[in-house]
Amino acid sequence: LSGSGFILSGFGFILNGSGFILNGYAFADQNSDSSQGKVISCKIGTWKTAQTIQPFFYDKFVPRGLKTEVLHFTNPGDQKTALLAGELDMCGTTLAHAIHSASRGQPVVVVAALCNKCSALVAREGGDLSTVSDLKGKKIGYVPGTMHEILLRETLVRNGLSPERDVLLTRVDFFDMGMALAGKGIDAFLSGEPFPSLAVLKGYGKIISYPYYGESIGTINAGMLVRKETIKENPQLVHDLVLAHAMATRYLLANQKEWLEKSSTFGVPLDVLEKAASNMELAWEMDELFISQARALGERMEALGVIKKQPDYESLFNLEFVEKVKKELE
Amino acid sequence: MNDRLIPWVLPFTVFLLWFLSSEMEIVPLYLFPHPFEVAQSGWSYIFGKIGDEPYAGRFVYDLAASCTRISLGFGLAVMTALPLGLMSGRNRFVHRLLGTSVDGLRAVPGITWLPLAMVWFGIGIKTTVFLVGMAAFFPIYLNSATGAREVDPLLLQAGAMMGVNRFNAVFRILIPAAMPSIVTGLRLGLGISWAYLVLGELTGVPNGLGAIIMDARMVGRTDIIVVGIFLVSVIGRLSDLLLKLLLRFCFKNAL
Amino acid sequence: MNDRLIPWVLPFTVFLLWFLSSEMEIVPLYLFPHPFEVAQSGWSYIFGKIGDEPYAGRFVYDLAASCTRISLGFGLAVMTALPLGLMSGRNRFVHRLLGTSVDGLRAVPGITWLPLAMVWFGIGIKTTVFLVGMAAFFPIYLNSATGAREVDPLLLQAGAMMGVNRFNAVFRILIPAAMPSIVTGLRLGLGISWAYLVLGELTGVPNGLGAIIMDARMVGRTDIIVVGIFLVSVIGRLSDLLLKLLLRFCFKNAL
Amino acid sequence: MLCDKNVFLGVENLGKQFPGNGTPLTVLENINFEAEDGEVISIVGRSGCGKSTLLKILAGFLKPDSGSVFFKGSRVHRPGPDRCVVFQEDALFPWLTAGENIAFGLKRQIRDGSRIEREVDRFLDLMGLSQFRDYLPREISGGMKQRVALARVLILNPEILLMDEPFAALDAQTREEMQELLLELWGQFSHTIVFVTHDVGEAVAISDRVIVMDKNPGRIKDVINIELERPRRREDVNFMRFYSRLYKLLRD
Amino acid sequence: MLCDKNVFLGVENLGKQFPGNGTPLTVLENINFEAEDGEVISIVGRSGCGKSTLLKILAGFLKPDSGSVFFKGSRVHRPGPDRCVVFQEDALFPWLTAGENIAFGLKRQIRDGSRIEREVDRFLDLMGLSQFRDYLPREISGGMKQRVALARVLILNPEILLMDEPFAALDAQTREEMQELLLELWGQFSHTIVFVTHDVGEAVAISDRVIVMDKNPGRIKDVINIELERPRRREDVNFMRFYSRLYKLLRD
Ligand SMILES: Nc1ncnc2c1ncn2[C@@H]1O[C@H](COP(=O)(O)OP(=O)(O)OP(=O)(O)O)[C@@H](O)[C@H]1O
Ligand SMILES: Nc1ncnc2c1ncn2[C@@H]1O[C@H](COP(=O)(O)OP(=O)(O)OP(=O)(O)O)[C@@H](O)[C@H]1O
Ligand SMILES: [Mg+2]
Ligand SMILES: [Mg+2]
Repeated sequence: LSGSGFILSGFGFILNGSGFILNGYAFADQNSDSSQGKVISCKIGTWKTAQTIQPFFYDKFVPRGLKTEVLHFTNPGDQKTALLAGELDMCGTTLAHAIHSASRGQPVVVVAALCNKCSALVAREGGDLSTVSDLKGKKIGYVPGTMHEILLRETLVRNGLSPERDVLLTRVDFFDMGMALAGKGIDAFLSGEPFPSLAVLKGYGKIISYPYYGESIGTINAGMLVRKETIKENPQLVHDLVLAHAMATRYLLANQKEWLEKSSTFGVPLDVLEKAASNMELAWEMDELFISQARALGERMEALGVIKKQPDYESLFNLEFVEKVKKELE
Repeated sequence: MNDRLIPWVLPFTVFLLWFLSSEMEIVPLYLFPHPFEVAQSGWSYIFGKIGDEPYAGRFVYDLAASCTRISLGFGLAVMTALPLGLMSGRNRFVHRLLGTSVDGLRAVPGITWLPLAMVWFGIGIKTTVFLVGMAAFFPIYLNSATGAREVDPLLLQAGAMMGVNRFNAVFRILIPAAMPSIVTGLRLGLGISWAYLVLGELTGVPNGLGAIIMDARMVGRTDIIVVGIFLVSVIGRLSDLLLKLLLRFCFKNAL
Repeated sequence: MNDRLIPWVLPFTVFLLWFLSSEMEIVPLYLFPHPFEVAQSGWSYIFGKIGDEPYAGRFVYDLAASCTRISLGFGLAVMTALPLGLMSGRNRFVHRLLGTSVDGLRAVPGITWLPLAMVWFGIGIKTTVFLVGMAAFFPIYLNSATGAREVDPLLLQAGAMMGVNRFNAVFRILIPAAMPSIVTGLRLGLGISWAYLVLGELTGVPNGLGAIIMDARMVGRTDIIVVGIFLVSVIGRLSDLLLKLLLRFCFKNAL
Repeated sequence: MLCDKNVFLGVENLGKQFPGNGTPLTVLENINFEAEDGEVISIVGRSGCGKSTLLKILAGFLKPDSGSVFFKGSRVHRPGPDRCVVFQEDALFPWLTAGENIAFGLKRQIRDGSRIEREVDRFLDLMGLSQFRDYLPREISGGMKQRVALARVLILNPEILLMDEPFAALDAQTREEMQELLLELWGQFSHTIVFVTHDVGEAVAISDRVIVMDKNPGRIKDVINIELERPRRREDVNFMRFYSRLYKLLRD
Repeated sequence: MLCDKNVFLGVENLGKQFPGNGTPLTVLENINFEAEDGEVISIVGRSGCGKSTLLKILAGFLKPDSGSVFFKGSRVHRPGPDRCVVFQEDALFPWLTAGENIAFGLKRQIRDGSRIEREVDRFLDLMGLSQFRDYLPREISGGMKQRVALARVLILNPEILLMDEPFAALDAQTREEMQELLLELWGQFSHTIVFVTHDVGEAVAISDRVIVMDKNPGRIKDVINIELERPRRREDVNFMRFYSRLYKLLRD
C-alpha cells in the first residue's frame, strides 16, 4: 500500500485522539443483557427506499429496553462493511450481495427476507421496443455484480438473446439509469423501483417485462443480514429484531397508505410510489423454496464468474428465527 | 458597466440560457427541470415547514451539520498539511520522506477511502471528517511546500539575527512570507472540502447538504440536485470570502 | 541512510504495520484483507488470464482506457484553465468576471455534475472527460492566476521593448515566469483528475481503473479496492513524475 | 512649439502625474529637450525626481499626461526594439541562459538560426562573456548580468539606447570598466544614448550633454554641454571643473 | 596564535571554500584582524573578493572551513542580536509596516508594549521617518528602506553593527546624508561597526581603519589607518590623499 502511512496515521491519531469529542455516540451502545432493565440501543442499516423501509418502524415493535437507530446507505457494499466492522447489528442486503460475501468466507447470515420483486425492464417510451426480443442490437444499462445484472441476463437468455453477442450491455450507475434512458444514452435498462415507475410516470419509459421466473430465481430480492457472532453471542437480540421486522412488515402490508406516505418522505413523489407499489413486495418470511431460489441465483452468479465458488447455503441462511417468530405470531 | 455587476454577468447568462431552453423545451423538462420548479423546491427546502414535503425545511439543520463537519475536516487538514508542507518546502529530508507518498496518495479517489475509513473509524462523524480532511490535505500541503521553498533565505537570516528562534521564525517569517501560496492552497482546500462533503456524508450520517444531494440523486430528484449545486456554490463562495477576510485580517500581505 | 531509500520508509512502515496487524488478526481478515491476499488479487488482476476470476487480466485494458480519458480530461482542463487563469491573474476585468463564479463552482461536489453532464453530453466518454476535466480545472485556474498575478511587470516591459507582441509575450514571458505556481497547479490538477476518474467512470463506460474500483465497492471486494488504491497511487505518482519531467524539459526554471 | 520633423528625438512639454493619496503627485512638469542622432545625453538628479519615469515615457511604457515624445518625426506610442532600455533593476529572464537572453530579441526579428548563433557569439565575445554562455542569470555576478542586459539590447541595433542607472550596483572598478566598454561600443555602433545616473563622475565621463533635473516637481534645472575630448581622464583639470559644477548644481 | 581573551572582536586564520564545479573555490584565505570596542572598520575590495562572505561568517550565518571568530572571548556560532547585520539587499519584511519592521526585533526581547512603542517612536524620529510609520516597504523609496533597515537593528542596541554595502543603491547625495546619519548615531551609541563597501570615498569618510582585500583567493592585502579628525570634509587635502592611496591599492 503505497505510503498511505504518515498522513493516514496522522489523521487517525488525531481523530482517535480527539475521540472524546467526536465519539459522542459511536461506542456507547454495544449490546449487553437486555434483561437488566436499562435501555440498550442497536443500529440497523438500510436503504432509504420504499421496499427496504421496515427498519424505520422497528421501534414500534421492539420489546421495552431496546431501542433502534437506523442508518441509511446507498450501497450494499458499504453496509456490509459497516456490519462486519461491528458498526451495525443488522442491515439490509441484496441476496446477490449476501451470496457474494458468504462465498468469500465472510461470517454473515441472512436471518429474514426484506423484500421481493422490485425489478423491471424498462425501454424508452415511443421507441420501437415492445418485447424483450426487440432488444437485439440495443444498448442496455446495468450495474455489474448486482441482482439486476443476473436477472437481466436471465431474461435475455430466456428470450433467445445472447448477452454477449446480441445486445450491448453498458455500465450505468443505478441512479443514472433514468437520465441515461431519457437522454437516449441507452435504449433500455433493468433496475429496481422506483426508477422504472419514475420513468413511466415522467413519460420517457415503459416497462416491457418483469424479470421473475418462478422455477428458478423467482422474485427474491433482499434480506436482513447479521454477523455470525451476533447469533452466537446474543441470539435474543437477533430474535427481537426479527420479530420487530416481521411485525413491521405485517403492519406496513396492512397499512399501505402509511407505508407509501412514509416512503415518500424519502423524496420519491407519492404517485410514483403508488404506481410502483404493485411491483414491490415487503417480506420477512423465508422457507426452503426461498433458499432454493437463492441457490439458483448463486449458480447463475458462478456461471457468470461473479463468484468463484458456491457459499455454504446452510450457514448463510438461518431459518430458525423466522420460524420461531412465525410460531409466536400465530 | 458598473464594476459591482460584472461578477453577475456569467451566472445571469447561464440562468437566461437555462430559462429559455426550459421555456422552449429544448431539453425535455423531465430531464432537466424548469428554473421555476427548482426555485420552488429550493424555497421549500429552505423556508418550508418540515413534513410538508420530502425535503421541506431541512436546510438550516443540514447547513449546521455540514458546517460543523467541514470546519472539523478542514481544520484537521490545515493542522496537518500546513506544518508538513512547510517542513517539506524547507527541509530536503522531509521532502524526500513524504514527497513520493503524498504524490501517490493525491491520485487516489476519495471514495475508495470510504470502506477503509469505515474499518478504521467506524461510521459517523469521524469518517466524514477524515474524508473531508483527506481531500483538503493535498492542495494545502503542495501549495505551502511551494510557498515555503521560495521564501527568500535573507528574510530568515534577518530574523535569526534579530533573535528569533527557529520555532518563532515559522510564525513570524516563514508563514507570512509564504502567504500568497498558502492562501491559494487554503482556498483550494476549502473548496474541495465542500466538494468532498457528499462523500463524507454518503454513509452513516442522517443529515447535511452532502447527504441531501446523495438522497436526491438516489431518488432521481434533479430539481433538488440543482438546488444543492446552487446552495453549495453560494455557501462555498461565502466560506471562501470568509477565509480570505480572515487571512487578510491576520496577515496583511495575504492577497 | 541511503538517500534513495528515504521515500520508501513510509510505504514500508505502513506495509509492515498492515502485515503485522493482519498476521496477528487485530482487524479480522474478512474485514481488511491480508497483504498476501491483496497481492494475489493484484497479481491476478494484472497478469491473470481473462475469465479465470472476476477481475483477472483486465488491468492493461483498464489502464489504457483510463489513461486515454485522463489525458483528454486533463488536456481539456489545461487548455481552458491555463489561459483563463493567466488572464484572470493579469486582467482585473476577467478576474471580476470569472472570480465569483469559479470560486462558487469550486465547492460543488463532482458527483452532482453527473446528471447535468449526462443531459449535456449523453453517457459515454464525453461525460467522463467532462468530469475529469472539471476536477482538474480549479487547481490549474487558481494557481496559474496566482502565478500570473505575481510576475514582475519589468519582465513583460523588457519583452515588449525587445519586440515581443502581446500574444508571444504569453508564451515567452508570462508562462515561464509564472511557472513554479503553474507547475503546482498542474500537479494538483493531474492528481485530482485521477481521483475523479471513479466519478467519470461511474456511468456509461465499460472499463477503466475507476470503473473497477466502483464495481469492487458495489460488491464489497475490499481486496480489489486496495489493489485499486495501490495501482492508482503508483500510476498517479508516475504520471506526476512524467509531468514534472516534461515541464522541466520545456521550461528550465520549472522546479 | 511644434516639434521639428527633422529632430531625431524630441520631448515636448512633457508632464506626468501619479495619483497619490488624495492629491495627485506631479512627477514631471514641462520637460523639453531634443537629442541628435548619435548623441550621448545624461540625466542626473536626486532620487525621486522622476528620472526613471521620464525614461519609461521615452521607452513607451508609460503614457504622459501632457505633451509628447517624437522619434524621427512620429509620436511614440508603445515600446519597440528601436528604443531599447537597460533597466535599473535586474530584468534578465531568469529561466534563460546568458546566451539565450542575448538571443531573445533577435529571435523575434530573424528566423535564421545559424545567423542568430553567430550574432550571439559575437556579442558574447564583445562583452567578454564567451565562457558564460550557458550560465543562468543567478549563476553570474552583478557586473556580468549588466553586461548581458546591455548585450541583449545592443544586438538589436536599436537607434536609441535608454539606460536607467545601469551601473549603479557595481563596484567602482567594474563600473569604470563598463563605462569604457559602453563608450567603445558607442564608438562602433554610434547609437543615441540617454543615460540616467546619479553619479556625477559617470555623467561627466560619458556624456555630450548633461540634463540636470530638479525635484518636486521634476523639471529641467539646467543643461550642461561637456566639451571635453574623448577619451576623458578623471584626473584632468577640465574633468574636475565639470564635475564640481555639476556637483554644485545638484547640491543646491 | 591563540586569540587574546581581551580582544573585543577577533578573526583568526579564517578560511572559507565553496564547492565549485569540480574543484572547490577558495573564497577566503588566512584572514586575521582584530577590532576594538567602538571602532569603525571598513572592508573594501573588488566585487567577488569575499566581503559579503566574511561578513556572513562574522554574523554567524556561515561556518568557516578553518579558523574562527571570537567575540568578547567566546567563539561565534550562530546569529544573535548582539551582532546585527544591515544587508546589501533589501531584507525588510514586506508584510510589516516601517514601524512594525523596526519593532520586530525588540518584541523578541521585551514584552512591555508601551515601551516598545516609545522606542520605535524614538528611532523613527531619529531617522526622520515619523511620517512613514504605517507605510509598507514597497511604498517607500530606497533611501527610506535603508534607514528602516538601520533603525531595526540599532533599536536592539547591538554591540557590533555589520553593514554590507548598505548605501550602494542610493544616489550620491542621499548616500552622503546616510553616512552623516550613521556617524551621528555612532557618536551617540558608539557601536563597533564593520562596514563593507566598494566606494573608496565612503570608506575614507567613515572609518578608523580600512581593510583592503585581494581577490582570488580573498585575503587581506593591506590595512590602512585613517588618521583624520572628524567631521571629515571630502574637499580636504588629507582626505584626498587617503582616497588616492586606497584607490591605487585597489587598482593594482
Ligand atoms: N507607479 C507609480 N505610482 C505612484 N507613484 C509613482 C509610481 N512610480 C513612481 N512614482 C513616484 O514618482 C516619483 C519619481 O519616481 P522615479 O522612479 O521616476 O524616480 P527616480 O528619479 O528614478 O528615482 P531613483 O533615483 O530612486 O531611481 C517618486 O516620488 C515615486 O514615488
Ligand atoms: N552560496 C555560494 N555558493 C557558491 N559560491 C558562492 C556562494 N556565495 C558566494 N559565492 C562565491 O564566493 C565569491 C565571493 O562572494 P561574495 O558575495 O562574498 O563577494 P563580495 O565581495 O561580497 O562581492 P560584491 O561586492 O559583488 O557583493 C564569489 O565568487 C561568489 O561566486
Ligand atoms: Mg529610478
Ligand atoms: Mg557582497
